[in-house]
Amino acid sequence: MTVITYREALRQAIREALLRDERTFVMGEDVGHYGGSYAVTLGLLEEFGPERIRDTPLSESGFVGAGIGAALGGMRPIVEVMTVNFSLLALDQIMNNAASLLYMSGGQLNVPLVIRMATGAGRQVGAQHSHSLEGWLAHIPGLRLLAPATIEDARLMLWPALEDPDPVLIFEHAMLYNTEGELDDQPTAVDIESATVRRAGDDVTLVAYGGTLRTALDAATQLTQQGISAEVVDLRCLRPLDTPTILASVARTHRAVVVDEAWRSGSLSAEVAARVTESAFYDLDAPVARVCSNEVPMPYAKHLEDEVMPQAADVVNAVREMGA
Amino acid sequence: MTVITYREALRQAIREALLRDERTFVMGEDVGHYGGSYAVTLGLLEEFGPERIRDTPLSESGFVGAGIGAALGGMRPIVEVMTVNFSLLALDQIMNNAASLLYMSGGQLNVPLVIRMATGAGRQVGAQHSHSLEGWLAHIPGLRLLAPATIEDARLMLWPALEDPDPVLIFEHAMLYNTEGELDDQPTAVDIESATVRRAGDDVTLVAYGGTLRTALDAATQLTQQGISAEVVDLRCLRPLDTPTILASVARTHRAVVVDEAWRSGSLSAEVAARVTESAFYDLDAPVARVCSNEVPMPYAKHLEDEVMPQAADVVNAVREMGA
Amino acid sequence: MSDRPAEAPVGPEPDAARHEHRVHLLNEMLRIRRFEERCVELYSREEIRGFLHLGIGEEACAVGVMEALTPEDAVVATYREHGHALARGLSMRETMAELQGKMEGCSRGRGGSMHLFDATRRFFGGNAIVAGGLPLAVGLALADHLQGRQRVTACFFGDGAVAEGEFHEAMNLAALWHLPVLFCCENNLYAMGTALRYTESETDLSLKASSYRIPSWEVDGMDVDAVEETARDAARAVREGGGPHFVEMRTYRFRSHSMYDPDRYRDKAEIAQWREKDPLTTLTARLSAEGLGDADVARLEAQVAAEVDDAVAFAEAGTDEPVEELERFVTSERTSERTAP
Amino acid sequence: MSDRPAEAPVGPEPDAARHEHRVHLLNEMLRIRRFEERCVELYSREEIRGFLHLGIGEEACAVGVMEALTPEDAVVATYREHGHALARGLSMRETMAELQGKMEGCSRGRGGSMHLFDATRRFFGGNAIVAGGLPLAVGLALADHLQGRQRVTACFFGDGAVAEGEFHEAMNLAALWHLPVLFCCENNLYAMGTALRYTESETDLSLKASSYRIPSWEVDGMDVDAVEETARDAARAVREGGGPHFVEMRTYRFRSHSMYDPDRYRDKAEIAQWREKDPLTTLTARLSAEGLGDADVARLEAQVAAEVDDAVAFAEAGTDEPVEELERFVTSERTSERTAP
Ligand SMILES: Cc1ncc(C[n+]2csc(CCOP(=O)(O)OP(=O)(O)O)c2C)c(N)n1
Ligand SMILES: Cc1ncc(C[n+]2csc(CCOP(=O)(O)OP(=O)(O)O)c2C)c(N)n1
Ligand SMILES: [Mg+2]
Ligand SMILES: [Mg+2]
Repeated sequence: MTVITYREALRQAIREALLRDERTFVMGEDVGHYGGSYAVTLGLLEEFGPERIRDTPLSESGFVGAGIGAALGGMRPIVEVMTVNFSLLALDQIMNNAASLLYMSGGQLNVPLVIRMATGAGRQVGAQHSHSLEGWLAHIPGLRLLAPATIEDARLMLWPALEDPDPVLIFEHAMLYNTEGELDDQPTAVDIESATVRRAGDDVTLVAYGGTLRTALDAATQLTQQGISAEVVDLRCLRPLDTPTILASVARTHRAVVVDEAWRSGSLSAEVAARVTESAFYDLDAPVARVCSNEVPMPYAKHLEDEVMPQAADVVNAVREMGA
Repeated sequence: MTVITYREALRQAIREALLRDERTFVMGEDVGHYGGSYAVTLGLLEEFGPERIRDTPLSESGFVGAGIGAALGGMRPIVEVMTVNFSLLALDQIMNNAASLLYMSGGQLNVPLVIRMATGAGRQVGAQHSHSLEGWLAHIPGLRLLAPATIEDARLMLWPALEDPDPVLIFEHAMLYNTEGELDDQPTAVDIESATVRRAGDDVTLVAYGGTLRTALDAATQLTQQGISAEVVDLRCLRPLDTPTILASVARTHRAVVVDEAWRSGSLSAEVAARVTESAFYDLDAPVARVCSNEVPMPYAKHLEDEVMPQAADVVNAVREMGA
Repeated sequence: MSDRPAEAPVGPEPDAARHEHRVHLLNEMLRIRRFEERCVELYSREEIRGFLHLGIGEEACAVGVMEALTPEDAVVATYREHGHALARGLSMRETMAELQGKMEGCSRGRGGSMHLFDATRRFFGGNAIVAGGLPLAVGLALADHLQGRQRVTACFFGDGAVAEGEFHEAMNLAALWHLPVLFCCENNLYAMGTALRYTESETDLSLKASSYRIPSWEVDGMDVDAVEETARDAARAVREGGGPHFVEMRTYRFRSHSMYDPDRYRDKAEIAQWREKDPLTTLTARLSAEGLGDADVARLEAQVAAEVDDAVAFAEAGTDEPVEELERFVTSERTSERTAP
Repeated sequence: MSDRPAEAPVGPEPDAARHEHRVHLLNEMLRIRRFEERCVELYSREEIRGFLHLGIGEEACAVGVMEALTPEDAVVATYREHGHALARGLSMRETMAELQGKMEGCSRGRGGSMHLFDATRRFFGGNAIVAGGLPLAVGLALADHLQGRQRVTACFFGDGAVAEGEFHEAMNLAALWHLPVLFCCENNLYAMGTALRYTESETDLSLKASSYRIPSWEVDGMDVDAVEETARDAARAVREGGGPHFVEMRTYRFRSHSMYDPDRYRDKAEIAQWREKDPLTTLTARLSAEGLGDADVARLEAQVAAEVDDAVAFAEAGTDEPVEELERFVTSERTSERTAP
């Protein structure tokens, strides 16, 4: 066991991929000379050179599209879109090409592309730099969306993502890069299909992903003190959603709270709530509750940002309100 | 009463706005010399000249952003993005500027902009031209989103949208342009806040909007023959959602089916289902059902496109399956 | 086969070969023309649906450029790509079946007119988003560059695409990274109903290329000989490591933008003037001067007509994809072999 | 006030006035410099948070251009815009309060460093999306054009923005419609950690402008006199109906991209070389030669220090926006008066 940061885990994963598969290369803004805006790719330019650690101009649509083309041409690109905020500029390429080419071509053209991006709020960087859009992007068929919330997932999700013949988007919550955790010295493998129970419990299911896993776990701890045993499900893969794992938990707890950093209306929390209700309506002791961000562009001031984002206390309140 | 098409209703509305408010102008691809790709603006160039009926280059992000700037500068632009498919290219401007400027500036800079676009499938134009994204875009705070589904709404929603001090997006379903209907010769006014009951009923609430209103109404007719009385609620305004109108209906019918042309996961149908369940859980005799499009990029072949899109028969089945 | 003096020795044999080659060009253009004319009929009979964009008048562009490419090269096109598909070697059968939404179509009937694909011929679409294909072409070329393959990616787009930000991003990336992209601009003076002068402050499109240090060439897009020559020169330069090149083909569509378009925005006289430059007429006249007889032309026409008839029969006999397969290929079938790039 | 010979008559009075004007320029640059230096301190004390991008070294650009504008003109800037805000007339108090997230801030504490706004001064931000402000500037200019107002919209952006598609779309729109936009490119040679040579195939940015038929000017962005003169000429041309103009200011940021940036990618020697061109030092030396004494400079410094102290005190005494008001201004308050554009 070694203690490493989420950032280091990501870097190890990228380095391993570059060593293992020569079709792999990294492309994005400031991935090379700067070392990555979150320092994830630091040192890789020196080790792998500018052909494989490729700094791009500020051209999100252009280089994401080029990543798709390179994937069509036999490469296994890892494209870094610095943050999900800038992915809006590349959304046409993501939806209309990456996600659609295989289907439109009748199965001929798969796009083995990985796009990594930072996501989420919490650093007081204001409305245009604090979006949580990964759950929203999970609307798009043809994509796989991953949200590694642990050091292990950060370390191990990349390789299966690169082995996936189809486009995979990986969302790294910006608040996680500095977090530390233990990792097996001989890391094995994770799947990129399943949700997982991060903490077992009996009275209520807290469904979280990415940046809200910590919030949900904290809430679960607080709830214990109040005699409530909460189970925490980490979605891990936002599309396709692993509904059975959620349902299995809810079948035992009869209550669910979804914790989602996105704006409430139209967030992934709505889809999770709708699915749970569709499949487990008669199991539920209370309607599925949602703890989400307030529907405002993110304000800069710290006390307001804290107010907007889901906090453990909000989750605890939601659980108590539903009478668990 | 005069019978006019949806297209004519839109044209009359635009013409009226141009006559009534000289700050209003129309800008978009092919709105002028071509007459609008759906012929909505046909003849307006001749009447109002190229300054007010302004053909743009293919630069969605550029001219949507210019619309925002013009609104900041005191104009009341009507920007036409030819179809919602191309709005992906302008999404950064829509989310990060149009929707956020007022809030980010602490209430100083409102953006009185109207953006019109065609949406939806049904014409065999394939995956890249058949998106139904309006419900998905309703995720974004700061915007008002309208889906005129009737001739009256097509005729009357534009003026209040222009009077709204904030950005309003209007989605015109491509299958509606040729539809005909009666319109008062002295059209009065509609509000752009409320959902409305298009058909009263007792046994089940069908929630629809835009292109699916017709589907829901057809389903209601078919259900009558089976002795089921369906109420049809037209959402009309997708953001902010008028939840009370939906809840009032469900409080009487105890059952709801949402009919949404978007891909099921993460569509507006999920939000409607989640809200209804949150507020009316103990009123519901069955979980809220959803009839949506299959989660595939839209295929060209007619039989497959029909299969993908929600049909009245699918709605009827959903109602029957929930035991209404 | 090159018509450049430096490489083609002068003499009777090469001339004959050259004549024969140009008859092949004529035949290719004729195939496209007659195929698309049949499409018009089928469209009015509602056997083809959706958007249908015809390249009638522009055949020399597709045919001329394709001559400069090898099977290993890649092609990226737009929604007005029937000609490019046929010239690239897709059969009329699979193309027509696609337009009729049949499973035997080159995209399984899922793509339709705007989304013709053929992985084996490295024909990467068919893209209905204006300028959406340009970044893909850059990426295909990047893959070749990274794998040390001396291939060219030819990317077709219209004058309208030049206003899109993606055009600019793609040009810069290709030039910055010195990638083997052949940018093929089919400048037909209109983007839908909007004339170039209403969409570009600088209508000399080759200047755009220069501002990225991309060598640019202009050519009469109504003259297949000229297009072929320029495309060969440009493709050779690209293939030999000269980085991206830009070819602007001045051309014209004789018909409206799509079948929906009433074509109100163009002058009748302008259309008539361009029709006089019909690339088929021009080439036929030149070949006649070299001895191609009316009977030869009639034979070509007959062959082409038979091929079109056969394609239509094939398409009409085609099958609908079973509804049960609707959700296949949203993602790859993990067990099956991956498609080779 | 213009320094062009044709307009400024020669003689002792004008010279004195000119000297005085340039002392004002020095004062403005000094205000920005000292303000931002204080920001560094406050950032390390965590009284300012989020991203903080400093323009230290680039003050001449903001100050020189603002001199060419009237209060009716509009300004659009980037996330590196403290200098632009102060030079445009926002008070240090409201700017500092904004950086500290206080309700007395120019954006109510909601914007922070990257989102300074002031509707009354027609300062339209503050935009954290690279190139995101350019289309807004085009639209503001379009509004002026449509309303027949002889105003200029000055739009600031960095060298990195030039690679974005939006830059291209905005340039083309402005030129095509002959709109009164003054494009002000602050070319500091780096976009974050990526040098211009890694982002543009053609690093002469004025050629981009030419490919849209936009007249372009280059100027030493470290020399406030030169910037002012060029900006005045360009703004005059724009105001007089000459359509958009493009000014490239060659400048340099002395500090890292943001407070997070360890600045690994620049050569120490390069930084040192540029520091020798410090716009404050240069102008101070020139003014000293004209008689500005050390005591005068000390007086300026003291005034500025007092202003900064006052601003910090104001900000620290400021209030947090009540949490109850969190959802205000997501949409407009319908009853209240609309904000004048
Ligand atoms: C991004 C985008 N915007 C708008 C459209 C609608 N549209 C389809 S073709 C076209 C004109 C394109 O003109 P050009 O690039 O010159 O190609 P041409 O049709 O002349 O071959 C337009 C506006 C689109 N398909 N994609
Ligand atoms: C669309 C977008 N992509 C990426 C970023 C991240 N980013 C912020 S500033 C910056 C560099 C911009 O450089 P330049 O335009 O030269 O301005 P400078 O910072 O040098 O003043 C980058 C990449 C962003 N804010 N917006
Ligand atoms: Mg064209
Ligand atoms: Mg820079």
